[in-house]
Amino acid sequence: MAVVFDKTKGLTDKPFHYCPGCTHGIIHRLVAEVLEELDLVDNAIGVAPVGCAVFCYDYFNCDMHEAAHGRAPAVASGVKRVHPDKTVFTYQGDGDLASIGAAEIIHSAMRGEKFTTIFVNNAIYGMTGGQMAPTTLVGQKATTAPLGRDENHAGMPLRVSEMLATIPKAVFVERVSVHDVKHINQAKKAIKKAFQTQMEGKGFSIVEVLSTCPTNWGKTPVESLKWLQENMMPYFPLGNFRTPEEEK
Amino acid sequence: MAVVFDKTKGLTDKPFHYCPGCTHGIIHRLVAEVLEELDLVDNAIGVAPVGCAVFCYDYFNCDMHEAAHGRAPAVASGVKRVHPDKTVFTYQGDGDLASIGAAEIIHSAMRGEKFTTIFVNNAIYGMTGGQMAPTTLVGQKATTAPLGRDENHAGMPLRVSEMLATIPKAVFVERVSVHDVKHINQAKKAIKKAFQTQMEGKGFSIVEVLSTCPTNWGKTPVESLKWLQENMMPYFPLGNFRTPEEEK
Amino acid sequence: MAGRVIFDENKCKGCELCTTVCPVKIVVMDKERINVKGYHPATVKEMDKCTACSSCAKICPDVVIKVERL
Amino acid sequence: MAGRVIFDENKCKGCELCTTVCPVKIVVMDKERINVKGYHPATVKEMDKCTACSSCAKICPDVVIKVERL
Amino acid sequence: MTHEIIMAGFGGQGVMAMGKILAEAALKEGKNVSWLPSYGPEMRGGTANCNVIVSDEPVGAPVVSEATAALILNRPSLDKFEGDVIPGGVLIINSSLIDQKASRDDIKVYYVPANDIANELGNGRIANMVMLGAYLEASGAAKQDTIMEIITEIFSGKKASVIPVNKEALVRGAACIK
Amino acid sequence: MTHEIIMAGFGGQGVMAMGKILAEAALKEGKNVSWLPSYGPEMRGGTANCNVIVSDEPVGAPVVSEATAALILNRPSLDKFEGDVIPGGVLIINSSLIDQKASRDDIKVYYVPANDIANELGNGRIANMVMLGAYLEASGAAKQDTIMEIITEIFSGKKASVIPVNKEALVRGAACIK
Amino acid sequence: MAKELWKGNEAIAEAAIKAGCRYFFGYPITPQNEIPEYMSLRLPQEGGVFLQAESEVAAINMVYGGAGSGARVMTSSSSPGISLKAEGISYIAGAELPCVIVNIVRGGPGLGGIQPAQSDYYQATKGGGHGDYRLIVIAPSSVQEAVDLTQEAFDMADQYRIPVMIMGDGMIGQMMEPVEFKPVAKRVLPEKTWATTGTGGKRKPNVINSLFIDPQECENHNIKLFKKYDEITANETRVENYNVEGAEIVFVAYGTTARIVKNAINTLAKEGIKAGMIRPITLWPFPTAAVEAAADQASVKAFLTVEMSMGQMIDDVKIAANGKKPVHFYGRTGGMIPTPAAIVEHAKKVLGGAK
Amino acid sequence: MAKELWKGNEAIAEAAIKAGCRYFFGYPITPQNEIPEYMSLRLPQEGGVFLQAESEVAAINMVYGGAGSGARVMTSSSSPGISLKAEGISYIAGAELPCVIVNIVRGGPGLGGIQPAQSDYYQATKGGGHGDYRLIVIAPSSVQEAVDLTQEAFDMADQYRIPVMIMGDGMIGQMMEPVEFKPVAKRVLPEKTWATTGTGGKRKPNVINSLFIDPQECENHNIKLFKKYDEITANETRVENYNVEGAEIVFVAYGTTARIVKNAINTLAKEGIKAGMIRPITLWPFPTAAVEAAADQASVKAFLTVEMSMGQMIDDVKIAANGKKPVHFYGRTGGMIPTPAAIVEHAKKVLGGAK
Ligand SMILES: Cc1ncc(C[n+]2csc(CCOP(=O)(O)OP(=O)(O)O)c2C)c(N)n1
Ligand SMILES: Cc1ncc(C[n+]2csc(CCOP(=O)(O)OP(=O)(O)O)c2C)c(N)n1
Ligand code: SF4
Ligand code: SF4
Ligand code: SF4
Ligand code: SF4
Ligand code: SF4
Ligand code: SF4
Ligand SMILES: [Mg+2]
Ligand SMILES: [Mg+2]
Repeated sequence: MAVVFDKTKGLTDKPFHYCPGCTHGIIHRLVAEVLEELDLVDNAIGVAPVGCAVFCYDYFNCDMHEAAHGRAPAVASGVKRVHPDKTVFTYQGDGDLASIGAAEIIHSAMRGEKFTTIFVNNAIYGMTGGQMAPTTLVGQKATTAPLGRDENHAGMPLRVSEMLATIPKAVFVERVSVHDVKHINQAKKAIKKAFQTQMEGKGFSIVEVLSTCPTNWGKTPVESLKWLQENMMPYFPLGNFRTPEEEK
Repeated sequence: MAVVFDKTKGLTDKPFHYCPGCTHGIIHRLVAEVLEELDLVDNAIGVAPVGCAVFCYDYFNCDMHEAAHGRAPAVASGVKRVHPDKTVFTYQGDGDLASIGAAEIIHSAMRGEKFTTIFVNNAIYGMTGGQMAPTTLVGQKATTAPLGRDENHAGMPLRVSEMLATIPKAVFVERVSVHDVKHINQAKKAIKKAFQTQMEGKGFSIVEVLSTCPTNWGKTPVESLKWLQENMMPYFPLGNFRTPEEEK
Repeated sequence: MAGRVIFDENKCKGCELCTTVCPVKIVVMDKERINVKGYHPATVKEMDKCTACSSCAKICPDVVIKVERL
Repeated sequence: MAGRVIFDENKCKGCELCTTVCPVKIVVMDKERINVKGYHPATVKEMDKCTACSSCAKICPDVVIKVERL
Repeated sequence: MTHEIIMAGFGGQGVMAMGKILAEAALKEGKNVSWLPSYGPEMRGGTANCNVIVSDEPVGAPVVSEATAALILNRPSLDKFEGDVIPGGVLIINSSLIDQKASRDDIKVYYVPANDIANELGNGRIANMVMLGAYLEASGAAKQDTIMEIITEIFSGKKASVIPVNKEALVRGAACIK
Repeated sequence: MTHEIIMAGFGGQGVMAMGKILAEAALKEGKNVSWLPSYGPEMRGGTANCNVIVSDEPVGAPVVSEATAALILNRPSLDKFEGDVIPGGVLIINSSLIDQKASRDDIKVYYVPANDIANELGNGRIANMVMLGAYLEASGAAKQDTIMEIITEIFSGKKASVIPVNKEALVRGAACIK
Repeated sequence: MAKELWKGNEAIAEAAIKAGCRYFFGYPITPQNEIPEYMSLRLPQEGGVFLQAESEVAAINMVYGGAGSGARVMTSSSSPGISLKAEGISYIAGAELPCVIVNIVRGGPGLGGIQPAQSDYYQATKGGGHGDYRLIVIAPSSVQEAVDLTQEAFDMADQYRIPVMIMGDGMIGQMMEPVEFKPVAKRVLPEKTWATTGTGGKRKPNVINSLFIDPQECENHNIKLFKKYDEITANETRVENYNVEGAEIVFVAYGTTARIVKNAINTLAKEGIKAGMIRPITLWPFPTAAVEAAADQASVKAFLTVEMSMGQMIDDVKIAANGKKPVHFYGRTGGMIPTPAAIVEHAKKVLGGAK
Repeated sequence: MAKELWKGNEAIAEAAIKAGCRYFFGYPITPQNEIPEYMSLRLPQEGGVFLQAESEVAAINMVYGGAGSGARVMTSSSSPGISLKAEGISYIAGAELPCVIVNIVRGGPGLGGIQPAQSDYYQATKGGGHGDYRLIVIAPSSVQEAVDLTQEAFDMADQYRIPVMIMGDGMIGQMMEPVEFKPVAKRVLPEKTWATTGTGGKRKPNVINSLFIDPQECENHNIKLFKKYDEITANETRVENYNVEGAEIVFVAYGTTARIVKNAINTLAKEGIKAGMIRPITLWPFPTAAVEAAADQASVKAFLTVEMSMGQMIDDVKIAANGKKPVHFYGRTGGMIPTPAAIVEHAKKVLGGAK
């Protein structure tokens, strides 16, 4: 008898507080598994966002900081500059990273800060109850876009990976999804690559993960996976935008 | 006898406070001339930055706001939403726009705010005495990069136009220079096009203007024009990145 | 390749994601029971069909499922 | 196409940019004089050569120069 | 007379709505009222509770720390709020989901199988109305008729079909108080 | 004895450096000193000025509002600072660039053609040292020798060749005071 | 109009609309989200604009732009978000722009918690931002009062060209109470001739600005601001005195806390202890005179300041009491809410000790 | 070591390095640019890191990261930049991280001016940010004192896990004075067992955090913070008394203003008027006891607070004087600097009126 799947030691025993079916949990697990597989758990310092993942400092089994909303990249820059030999990562939502924290992520990328960002794009502000995010799709309803996002009023969703890919020192940029097992496997690969890029000292690395928010999308968890695939993926195409290999 | 060149009515009579040979003055004049030629002076509301151009509220002959450092795009958004029929513009330096105000410019672009930004990139913090800007070139000395910008420490310069061009509602994006008369003429054309784009309600428009800072570059004004051409232009290539025509 | 899955039942939130990915469709919701959290937990009815593919475990957001190969 | 340029001399900051763009090279710095700002102002020595091309005016950062066509 | 009520349960059990309906009805009857929800991340799938005050006097603090009644729809809430009821106060327990008994003997305790009754009535989501019906009967904080007026306003139009079953829920709840 | 000095001119005339050299020299002579620059956007191409205090007592306020002396290198500074000199104080005017005369008669005024002397000495940038030489002579705030020690420290190494001309500038400036 | 049940946040938003507010710039944060959410639905219906900003920093600067353009503009946030607005608020005060800022306070410091608190009193009244400036700070203690004062806040802002802050704790924002929307007393308001509306070729350019590079001008500007502040202090100080006459102990409390204190006062009365309360309605200008008068009152043995903080308003109470009577403190913080019983107990202790 | 002339800003930077500061995160702003500029050259020489942040907001959050990682970290700015750091400072205080923040104050509000001012007293001592928290605020009045106290500030920060602010006006930052770098008295400092350094598999994870979602926990945390603040008040309050004994009038002034007041006191002495001064060196904890003692002193007729502001510290003086003696105010603001002559004149007026 062999255990083929068990909870990674990269996670603590604390149960997640997320809503039923919220894919934040999957993404947590992938990050933690990668840390374990690369033998980085004891060496890692993570930075939690303000957003539904705020309590992730209780879940990742490593040293953690709880950063102010949007400022995780600045906090991570401070941490990494003090501990250049440690593995540093931020875990951030789309409100956190793409809205209030847009300057911080861009400048961390510009400076080529050697940390890894896990960017959870669920096209909504989860924690505060479903307000419009910069990534909310045109027509998608939100509590602050009650008739759906109107592109003439609020513009079109920000494609963060494409934007960051214009920055030379953002050496690893990939968008993945977790809406089915195949994509979950691919997501894990990207996350692993991102951490490896960091450890090789090559520059800034980020993985954008398309994620669900059943609660604020007003859908069941299963419907949400489908909605992600059918609505988010066309606008936020999956793929690798930057990889260190191309630098050579 | 015909007057072929005279001070535009888009400018007040107040002499500029800029250092000798600083091309901020040229850029001011171009903006003011465009306003006059498009008959927009009486209709315009400008937003001054914090930077050497802080006093431009005294120079442009129209209603003006003095914004907090980096926040001109937010101020302009507020102004334009209240006065959608007026011509609104921001005038910002590279510290102002690309560093502290990165989130504001990106989000104004994302929302497709219908104002025009004149972005003066002189690769330095002028007003505060020559500190490193996000646009400072690798190897270029600055008072906070005394040995020259080190790309392994501070990353590589941010190419703002290229970055903004990834945003759908940034419908007009062009980079120009004012280091000689030919380029000055081209710069004026781009500025005019940007204001026309605004007035046609098409979305956000920005003109990035490469500019000199003889004082903090430690060069004569004439040397500065040459340095701009030889050092800035290769890294910041001139050209149009987005134009509303391509939308159709 | 027979397998076995073990549910840490009280952590289950009844989201049903695991039920959609099982290649042999043996993961179902137990509508009879309610766990301490107040949810109907997921369960496996015909364990002998399990291939230990781990799909259910991989998609479970709450790390409820452990998979063994027998 | 004869032209004439008029300098609003006390606004001149002596930056010399205008001297670099004149196609007929008639714009020079007046090293003899100092204006109220404390700078040697730019001036034109052989006005009759001026083509009214406006180049000097266009590059002047301080809007010192007015150009007329005669 | 002042009624200070705590209502608590899982998110999704209609605790907040139940409180609002009571407050609306009491207002209609000319009382002073306040309704104060708990809020926070625990609202999503976790527990939810609200405080309602119904009084002849102007309402002082909107927070209920000494409750004249508590309506408890799930187990964790029983542990949390049982102690807040004043001696002689009313505690109504949703016995469909809570097998535990109250530990106090200085208060009036009623066990109402609210979910079972709601299921019997063919609408699992009106367990809250069963609880409310029981509470009205036990306290007289508002009249059943006024509650029905409010419900009728809320479900005007397309949803009007659910009005009768709400009425039944109130009645069945009231019947549990004896 | 307390010397409170204002030094003012265009940016680039070496006003700040002149002040620092005096302060350094006085410190070397065991005095209490402070040096306070004006700062701001006007520094770039505009006017520049600094306050130096040299005293046997601990220095109180570093701001000079009642100057024992003013060293004025350009015209706008004359207008700005003439009034700040105390009666009996010293006003030294760079007559090379300022054709205006002082308007007060309750102070000692010296006209020093600092730029002309500097140009004569073949180094237009040492007009400040000419002014300083004059001031030292007029006030005794520090010894010429100590100033030269400081200058020698500053221009050690490659730039040592400019030391003698600085000395000459001080001497020529001193000669203007009679 | 009959009274209707309104949630505090939504009532504040509707009151703003009734007061002519047509522009709202904000960023989500608990426990005030109902304000932007309500505005996002209602403002377009009124021909106005709701714009979700990318951050609180952007939001307050949008307010600067909108207010400088002559419109009635509002923003709202909660504690950490208000901190981010500090620079912008200082700019708005410096440029003398009228606007209304809502702070639905939660526990701090840092991320703190999301439950009700009053620990932003210092920040609101002493300047979260840099420099010498003031806001009018209004602290309603019921949803009805929040509605009335929000409407008036826009008039105050316009009359004095000053930012007005409505400060409530999480309870004020979240609770529902009966509300009637009443028209506010008309004020004679100055025309906004200073606003940027485009010159239309008919006037000199208007400039919205807080920069005075010449220090003498900067000082003059400050002195001008403070003349205005004196005028506001004279005209707009609001306070409720409750049972102060003959009271042995005078509570000072504001907002929801004042309601809890009222319960305590009633309990004390039943026990034969005469207690009263001074309830500042404007936190700035602070009702110094009311406290002074109570301090001079023979019956009064002591003040007891009750706050949902570690003690902030107590400074202003002490300054006003000026040593005439002792000033005590009872507080809960971090989202904890004082109970009437605990207040009663503390008051008795004070009176025991004050003898 | 002989004294050398140092510019205030550079001296502060060098003092920080001497105190073991190896990480500086900042953003340019006048009049403190020499601090980041000096650091950018010197820190790499010492194996440290200077990083120019994209903004003050980013800078203070880098400080959070660096301080949480166990390093000695500093940032510096001037008034508007400090406003932008308000949220971050509240977080740092909440998470109990040691660090040093320099504010070289300029005139406000808004963009204001760039000349010296003291109008950020409120912001520094009463919390620019939200929530109940305090910083230690140190106000040196000479470059030498700035150097000594900057060195000590890092120790204080580490001892109490608290952010320490060095507050100077533009003059302190810009002027040159003779300085000697002396070693500071060694303190027994606790080990930073709470810092994030990677668990190394040897301990439970450390979490740097200011979130306490349960209000009772949040309150407990606040109470814990305030116990610490009481301890700091007991141990670290610093004040200079100058000629207070026998004084008729006691000035209260800090920083450069105190030096100007000393000139005024000397002038008054020549005219036969006995004046003294209380100079708070720590603005928080404020030297309440010193003011109380002076208020109890028979010779003292009045206090005269002198500030480069419209009057902010005067609140703390009034609270301490507690009505025993009148508290007067003289101030200049917006970058204007009071002259000794004007202070003398005002003091005479006060004494005339105080009879
Ligand atoms: C300065 C500040 N502004 C706003 C908030 C409120 N807030 C908390 S989480 C959040 C947004 C969360 O959305 P996102 O980052 O997309 O994360 P998600 O919850 O969707 O995972 C906001 C606005 C805050 N805590 N601090
Ligand atoms: C919040 C804030 N931070 C910093 C400053 C100081 N500051 C003034 S101008 C400036 C940078 C100016 O550089 P840039 O925007 O490139 O304009 P330039 O002067 O080069 O034209 C800075 C940092 C400020 N005034 N406010
Ligand atoms: S609110 Fe949305 S993002 Fe947050 S935990 Fe729930 S489902 Fe996940
Ligand atoms: S400092 Fe540079 S950018 Fe500023 S006015 Fe001078 S030359 Fe121009
Ligand atoms: S491991 Fe695979 S086969 Fe077994 S239950 Fe899970 S999904 Fe089904
Ligand atoms: S995926 Fe996990 S939480 Fe969801 S139903 Fe299955 S076992 Fe339960
Ligand atoms: S107008 Fe043309 S030709 Fe005439 S002086 Fe100017 S540059 Fe020369
Ligand atoms: S370009 Fe203008 S300012 Fe420069 S020298 Fe010529 S005239 Fe003078
Ligand atoms: Mg999100
Ligand atoms: Mg620049």
